[in-house]
Amino acid sequence: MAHMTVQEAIDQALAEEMARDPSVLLLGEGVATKRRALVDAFGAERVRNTPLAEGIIAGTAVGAAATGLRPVIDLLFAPFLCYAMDELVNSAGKLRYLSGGQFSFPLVTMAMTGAGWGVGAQHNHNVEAWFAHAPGLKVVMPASVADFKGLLKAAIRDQNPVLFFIDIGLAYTSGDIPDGEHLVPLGQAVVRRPGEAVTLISYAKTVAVCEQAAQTLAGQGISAEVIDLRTLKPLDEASILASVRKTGRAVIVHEASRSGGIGAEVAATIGEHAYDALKAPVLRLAGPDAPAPASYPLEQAFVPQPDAVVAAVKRLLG
Amino acid sequence: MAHMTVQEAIDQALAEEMARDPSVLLLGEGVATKRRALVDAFGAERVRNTPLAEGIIAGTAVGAAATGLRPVIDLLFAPFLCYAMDELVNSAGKLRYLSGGQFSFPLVTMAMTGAGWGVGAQHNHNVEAWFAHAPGLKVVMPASVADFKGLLKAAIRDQNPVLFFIDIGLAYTSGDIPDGEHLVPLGQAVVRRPGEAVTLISYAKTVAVCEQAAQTLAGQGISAEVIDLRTLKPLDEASILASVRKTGRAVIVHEASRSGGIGAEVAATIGEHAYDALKAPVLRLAGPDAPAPASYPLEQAFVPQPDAVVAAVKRLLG
Amino acid sequence: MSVNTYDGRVQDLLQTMLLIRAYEERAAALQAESGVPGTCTSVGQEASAVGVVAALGADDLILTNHRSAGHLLARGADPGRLLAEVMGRRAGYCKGKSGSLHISAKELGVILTSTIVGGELALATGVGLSQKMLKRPGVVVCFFGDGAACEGRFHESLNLAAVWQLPILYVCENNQWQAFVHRRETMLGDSIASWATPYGIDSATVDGNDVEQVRALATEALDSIRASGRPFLLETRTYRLRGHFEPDDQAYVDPDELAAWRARDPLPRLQARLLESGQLDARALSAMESDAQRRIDAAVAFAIDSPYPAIDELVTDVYA
Amino acid sequence: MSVNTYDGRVQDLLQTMLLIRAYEERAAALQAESGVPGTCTSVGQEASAVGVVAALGADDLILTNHRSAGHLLARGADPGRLLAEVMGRRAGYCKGKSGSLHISAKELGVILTSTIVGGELALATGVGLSQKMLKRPGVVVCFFGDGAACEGRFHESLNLAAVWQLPILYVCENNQWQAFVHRRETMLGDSIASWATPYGIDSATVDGNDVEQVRALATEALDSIRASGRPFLLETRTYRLRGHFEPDDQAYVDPDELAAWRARDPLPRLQARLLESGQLDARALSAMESDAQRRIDAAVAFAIDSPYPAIDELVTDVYA
Ligand SMILES: Cc1ncc(C[n+]2csc(CCOP(=O)(O)OP(=O)(O)O)c2C)c(N)n1
Ligand SMILES: Cc1ncc(C[n+]2csc(CCOP(=O)(O)OP(=O)(O)O)c2C)c(N)n1
Ligand SMILES: [Mg+2]
Ligand SMILES: [Mg+2]
Repeated sequence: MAHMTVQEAIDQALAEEMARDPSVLLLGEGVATKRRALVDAFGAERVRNTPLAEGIIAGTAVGAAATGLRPVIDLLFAPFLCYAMDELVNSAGKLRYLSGGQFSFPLVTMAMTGAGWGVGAQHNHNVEAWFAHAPGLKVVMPASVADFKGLLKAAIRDQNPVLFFIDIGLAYTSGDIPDGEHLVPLGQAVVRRPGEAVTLISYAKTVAVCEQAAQTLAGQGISAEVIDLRTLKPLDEASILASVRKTGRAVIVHEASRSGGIGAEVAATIGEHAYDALKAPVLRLAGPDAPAPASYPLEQAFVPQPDAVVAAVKRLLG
Repeated sequence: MAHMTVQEAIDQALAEEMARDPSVLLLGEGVATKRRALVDAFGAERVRNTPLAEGIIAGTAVGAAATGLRPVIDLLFAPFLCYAMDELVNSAGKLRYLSGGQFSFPLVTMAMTGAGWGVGAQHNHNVEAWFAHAPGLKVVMPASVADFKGLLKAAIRDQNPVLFFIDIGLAYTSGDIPDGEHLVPLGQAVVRRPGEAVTLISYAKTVAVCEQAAQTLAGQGISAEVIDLRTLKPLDEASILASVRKTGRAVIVHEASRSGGIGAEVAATIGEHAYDALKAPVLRLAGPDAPAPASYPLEQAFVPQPDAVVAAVKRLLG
Repeated sequence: MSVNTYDGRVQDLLQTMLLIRAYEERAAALQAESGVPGTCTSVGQEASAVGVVAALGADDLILTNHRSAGHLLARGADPGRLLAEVMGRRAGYCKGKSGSLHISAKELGVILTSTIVGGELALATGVGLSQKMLKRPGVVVCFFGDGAACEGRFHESLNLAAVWQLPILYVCENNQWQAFVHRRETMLGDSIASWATPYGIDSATVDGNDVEQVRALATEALDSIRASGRPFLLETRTYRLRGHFEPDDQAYVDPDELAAWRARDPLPRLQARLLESGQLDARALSAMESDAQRRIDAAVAFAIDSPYPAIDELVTDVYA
Repeated sequence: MSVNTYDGRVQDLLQTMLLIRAYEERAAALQAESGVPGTCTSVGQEASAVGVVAALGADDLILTNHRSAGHLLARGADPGRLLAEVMGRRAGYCKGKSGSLHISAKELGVILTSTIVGGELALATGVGLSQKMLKRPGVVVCFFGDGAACEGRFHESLNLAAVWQLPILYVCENNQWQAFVHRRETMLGDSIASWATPYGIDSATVDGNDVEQVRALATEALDSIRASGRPFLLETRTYRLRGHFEPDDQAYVDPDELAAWRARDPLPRLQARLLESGQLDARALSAMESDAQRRIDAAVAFAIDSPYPAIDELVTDVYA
């Protein structure tokens, strides 16, 4: 076990994959400045600062992926993905299909998002659900330091375009990572805490919110299972359904706006495939349908809190 | 009553609103060529062909909306919205909030999408759910010729940015429009066919699919209610819930890909707020999580068909 | 490897141009008569396509746009598989999933037809980066229109290619139209080549309706790219003689402008020159024409005979 | 109307520059000492901001970027409300919802601070179009950085403004850095002004650290825009003397480059010139400095006293 921050875990994942596979390269505004050790280890050809132009960074990655390289691009903050939507969605996501399988697009797009820094809505917008609604893409959003490393390594090795979202609130937290080669397969949720009476389903920063709520609930004799989705597309429906079939109750928690968020897909899936097992309505706790405010207390209020999760569970059980 | 095509209904809506309000103007690649009559009526200043650059078309509209104009922009096909995501989402949708309400952004963005022309996935991608998951925006997608006119007029008068999606499969169909001022308020679904045993919820082209299915079901003694959502954001939750509380069963049908589509939000809302009334799981019939193929039979297969709706209803009732 | 490469013979250029013209006109006729899906034809632009592609080596790679049939055919695409793709048939280059608008053909080094205007510009830098980093010899040719030059990606792509010294030949096929908008409505100047200067990219403009001039300038440009490793922008001035997308009656086009450009149709021009100079006689020309028609007849027969993909193909090839 | 307009007095320019410097340094200190949210300060760029804004009339409108405090203060923004906004307080220009990165102030004609780099370029054309179509007299000033010039929106915005003849003064504050990337890593040439030429837009470059030169050129540019109705691009060559965003130790900056530009700091330069020429004496300068500090002290007190918005403000102002 090694203890490190999320940033270090990302650096380690990048370094290991770049060492393993010479076709991996890193592009972005400032990557060579901020990840100096990677430049030193792998050279300026493979760790490239770019002009400030997200569209061409992504387009370059897509073209390079089609022709033998394996780019990782850092687009900094999720709202900036808006400048690269065409390349990510219309090219990376669709061209494998439209080419009848002639080309593949192994590339990873990293971006930060979420409450915690008070940077406001043009830096903080949780848009992971958009990419789950775009064919040909995979979407990852880790909650633990070990998963940041293991999922990033798996994403880099994946043959498909992967969106890798980094919750700002977690970006400088630290935790333990298993020694040796640590890979976490895409598409597998994990049970963070087993329980019997209700399933709390979340990802990213709000996994910890659910864990806190579960702790509180345990003190009141209520056993909550906490599931960390980790990969948002493909969604691990089997794990979700298995848990809800067991508990009969589900609360989905995320920071992204409620309307059309990942929680909607999870709730709809449960409602369709675990209907018979349900003992109560499936609830969603999510951010409001509002831009993210900069003001500290408002930004805090944007994020679902443990007491709200506890209250929701009690409503289901009451 | 006047009989006309969707294109004519759009022209009429534009002409009426431009006549009514001198601040309304139309921008886009080819709008002045294709809607010549509007140029003749209102002048080249108010109906402007643009360079081929969706980002600046949208940006121009946002800046103009903030400062006294009321632009309607035609971005042609929905996938091209990807080039304008930043302006639509980060500016139009957020800047009212971020300015503390100092500025408003009354603008309408039109785009076509959907199966029917075999143009493939870079012209045909049903992305309406993205905008429902972006704060500050409204989303409209009509199914009837009369609604094309009435909703477009209401969208132009709205003080907020509205996405107005035109289902390609409907773009050249025709129908009746009430005489005189015909406005359809945003945010109101409509019951297209009343029924008792199940609610079929849809929008755009697949409303007709549901109506056909309802017809077939009626022949088999099953009474299906058909709801046309019309506005996807804000969603008319009250109408949806009232119907499902009555029927106890719901099937949601749309062409957009299943995963993370509008159907997920509708199903989740029903599952949460009409749980007690449900007699069966809420089902979704939707396009696959694949890009839209050009090949005719594959494109047809992309769209949910009446017999699949009938089969789904029978499964619920069986 | 079925990539066409060309030696010096101008007759081969004519032969290819005839094939493209025959293909495009048949595609348009099939649309009008049999409801085959419409296409963006390159009628009038054959000299630009053939002149550039004839200058390429077998290792070079191509990205292009919605008006790509000429580039594909010049590169050696089988007209039968092309038409099959247009018709959405299984034997098409992309199994019928693309249709006419996104055709790629890996075996020909055609990485992309982007129907997102600007997509070819966005991806070209990545293909150029692969060539450079993987030390592959081929230059990347990126065909795009005067309309695409108005998209921000033009700016981003050229600037990045300049800064990173990527081996890309940008070819702007300036055909004066951007769907239903005249180029003059979209820019003040008449030269897109000059837009390259601020980035530090060399450029040239050529009569895009003269295949020999195009080939000569493209050859020079490619030589300079191979020698310097730096990108180059070639603007071919040409005209879209049919509409934007079939069918299109072009009612919005100034008839005088159209007539003036018809008079400069690259095919009669080349034919006249070759007949005059004795490089071609009428019999040989007519044999070439019938050969082109025969190939297209066969292509149509092949495409029509080719089955549609099975319905389960709807969800294959989405993920690797 | 609290818009600042300036007559010819150079002392007023200095006074405003001192206010901006005092504000920025206090904002940085508050971040370091009290955990107030970090900002992108404009330290070193005061002459560019003040020189341009001093050339404006009351009707002119402003769009700017993340480094906007100088533009706002020069235009007459209340430092207290500005700081309140940075701190997310209710009395801020945007009720605390924006924070430092998206401040607009309708009463000052500041339509937008875009923290999406390029957003100011995208919206400027629309504001210009409103001015033109509604026949309002004001020119639109769009401040952006050398980094923003690399975004495709630069190309799209300038081209459209040229074609539609929009009354926009584009001001590129070329401060040599784009967050953690040096400008030289992002373009081959050194002149962004010259990037305007292909669009048919006139441009000029000015020493951005000399407020009088900036004001003179901005005045000329504005005159030409008012006379011709056409856009203009002014490049101000300057330097970001503090880091990109507080805190930033600038460890990645070449110390020689930084030292060379520190030697050209616009404040001491102007002060020395005015002292030398007798337009200012030491006592007056020190009074101006204390005045600036006093205003900032008051601003800090005001901002800190100002309450946070109520929690129900989280979901107000989303829709009109
Ligand atoms: C991003 C985008 N916007 C708009 C369109 C619609 N469209 C297709 S082709 C075309 C005109 C393209 O003009 P140009 O680049 O000059 O190529 P040409 O058709 O003249 O060969 C337009 C507007 C598109 N396909 N993609
Ligand atoms: C679209 C977008 N990409 C990236 C960023 C992150 N970012 C903020 S400021 C900045 C540098 C901007 O450089 P420049 O335009 O020169 O302005 P300066 O900061 O130098 O004043 C970057 C990369 C952003 N805010 N928006
Ligand atoms: Mg063209
Ligand atoms: Mg800069």
